[in-house]
Amino acid sequence: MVIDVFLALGLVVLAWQALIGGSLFRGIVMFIVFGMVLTLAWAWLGSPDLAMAEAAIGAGVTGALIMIAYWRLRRINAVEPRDPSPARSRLALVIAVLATGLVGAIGLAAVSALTGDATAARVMNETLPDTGLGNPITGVLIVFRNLDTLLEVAVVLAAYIAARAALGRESADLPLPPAPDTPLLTPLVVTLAPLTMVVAIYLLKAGSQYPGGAFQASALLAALGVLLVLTGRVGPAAAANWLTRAGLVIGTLVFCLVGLGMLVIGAPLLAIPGIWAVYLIEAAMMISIGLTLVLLFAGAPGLSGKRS
Amino acid sequence: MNRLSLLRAGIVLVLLVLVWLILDGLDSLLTGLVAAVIGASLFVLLHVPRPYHLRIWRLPRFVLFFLVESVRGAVDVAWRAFHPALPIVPAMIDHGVELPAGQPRMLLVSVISLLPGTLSADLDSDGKMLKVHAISEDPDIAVRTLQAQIAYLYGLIGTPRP
Amino acid sequence: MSLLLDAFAALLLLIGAFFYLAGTVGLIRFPDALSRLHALTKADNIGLLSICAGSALMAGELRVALLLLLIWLMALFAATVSAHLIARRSLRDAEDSGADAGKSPS
Amino acid sequence: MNWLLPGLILFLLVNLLAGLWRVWRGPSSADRMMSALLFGSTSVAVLILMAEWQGIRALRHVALLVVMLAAIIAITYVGISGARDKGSETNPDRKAP
Repeated sequence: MVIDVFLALGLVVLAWQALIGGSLFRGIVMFIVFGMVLTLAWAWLGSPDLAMAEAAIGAGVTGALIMIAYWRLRRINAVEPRDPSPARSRLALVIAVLATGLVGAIGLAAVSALTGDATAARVMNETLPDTGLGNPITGVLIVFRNLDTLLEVAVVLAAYIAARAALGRESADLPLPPAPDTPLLTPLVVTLAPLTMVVAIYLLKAGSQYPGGAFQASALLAALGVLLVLTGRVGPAAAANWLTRAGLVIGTLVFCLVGLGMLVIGAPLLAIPGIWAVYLIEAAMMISIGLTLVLLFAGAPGLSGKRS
Repeated sequence: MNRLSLLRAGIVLVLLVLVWLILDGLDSLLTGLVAAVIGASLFVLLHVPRPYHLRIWRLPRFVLFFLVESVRGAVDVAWRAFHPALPIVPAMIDHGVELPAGQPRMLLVSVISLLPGTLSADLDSDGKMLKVHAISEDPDIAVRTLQAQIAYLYGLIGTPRP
Repeated sequence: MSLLLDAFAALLLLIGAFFYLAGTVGLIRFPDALSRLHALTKADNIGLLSICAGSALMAGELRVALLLLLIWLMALFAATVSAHLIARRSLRDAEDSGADAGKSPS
Repeated sequence: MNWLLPGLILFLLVNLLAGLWRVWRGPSSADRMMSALLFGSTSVAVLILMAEWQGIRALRHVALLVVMLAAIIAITYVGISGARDKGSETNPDRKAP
């Protein structure tokens, strides 16, 4: 109980500090620390799936994305290091009150929600064994509410397209920091890369029975991609080659094909024919999401073998 | 690819299978093998051939040395942190590097930070001079001992003493 | 015997917590960035080792012990590399701006 | 024995938030970053203890994940803080091929 209160208070303080930060960099570090404490909170609440996702996406990849954005802003002198706070608006208070009200209402609804027999959770838990899955979270994501998941993968693709459209022709010129020249980096990359690969594939495979799954695995792969980009092993390219394009769409494509294919054989739309389809969809999702995150980090439409 | 690199890739493959076993147990060894092969090919793609390889039978001695020294380092720094007078004398010392480039030198740079009182702060571009930041009086002996230990581990000298 | 083992595991966990505390105290008390880095790197490394060892004893299972060993090795690697990189960075930043980042006047 | 694990978890959490002072205070960005790394390694210890206390194996996998990501965050930091000062005049980066 003390730990619950402590975590909750810590999260509020960190979120506040991340937004208010005296300097922009302090805000970024606070955000990363917030991600770590949120990981601990999910772990303490007994949801390793969410803890993994938060660690990999929240603290890891998003932290790296925000840092690279900070660096690029500093380079073009868009940010004054001393005064990052945005102009105050009178609407702020109204928005704050409304947002608090919304969060409160959702919280109240969650607390007073039915936990008895009529819930979808019970139905799902009863039918889960039929799907061959052991992890209810993967069950929800891929089998029971898979239209949501399909849209999530599509949103990631849309984010890439939007980033390209926003950058236009300039995207090939987005700068990246030079790789630090120390003898320690090569061994680090050479050790981390194979290990990350194995752990990511494990998470993908484990996702059907134990905590893990495509989102966690893709975030880990994206982190590896970020490492390779930062150390100059992989560089940005002015155009996406066919392999990159295929990787970007494969998640949405495979998901749609499996879902539509069910209509052909007379099953409902987006029904999942078996455990193999879960693995297929998850693997495709892993590739697409991971690749998109790396491309967003590199700020380029495509990737090439080596940075010059 | 020569025989030595092939051997290295093989060792990496075995280690990755071991990692898979630690994570997953014996449930799906085939998937694990595929994962390990993908990981090992990534290793082959990324790795840079290294001319020095460690003498495996000298590893236990080094590990022991490392553990003892890093415990000493931690106790030392804890003592300084809790001491009311905060007995810290920060100093920056340039130290010559005798170890060859590659693994031996990298090991030196990383392990120094865990020894009592020393921290590797910078290595100049040709790798011959290491800036060591120290919080106690004389880091010279520590660095020299470590260099000798690493040189011995890689079979560059016959005795682990400076 | 089992009681003795449990007591030993508990002792290891307590030692680990002590070193984490030492790291934080060093982080707060030490006078400059590089000295603070000393405290963090060394104390946290042994703190984590001790906690991993204690936890492995408590779990009493080979696979868990090996996983904890893997975690510690990766943490060791990450900590030494990032300590070196951060030290180097803060040193060069100090040189660029002409400020003093943990250098004695030698 | 029952109080030991939760007690240690709480102790490490308090410890972690004490380190927050250094993130807040700075003064240099290196100070902030190293405290964040302290948070990373403390989180790993907390996750290991939670795995033991709650009997959830997967929390150890979360710990492994956090460890692997810590190095990447550190390298990102070194990259972004490094080229900042010289970036404007020398442009050390690649030109688009």
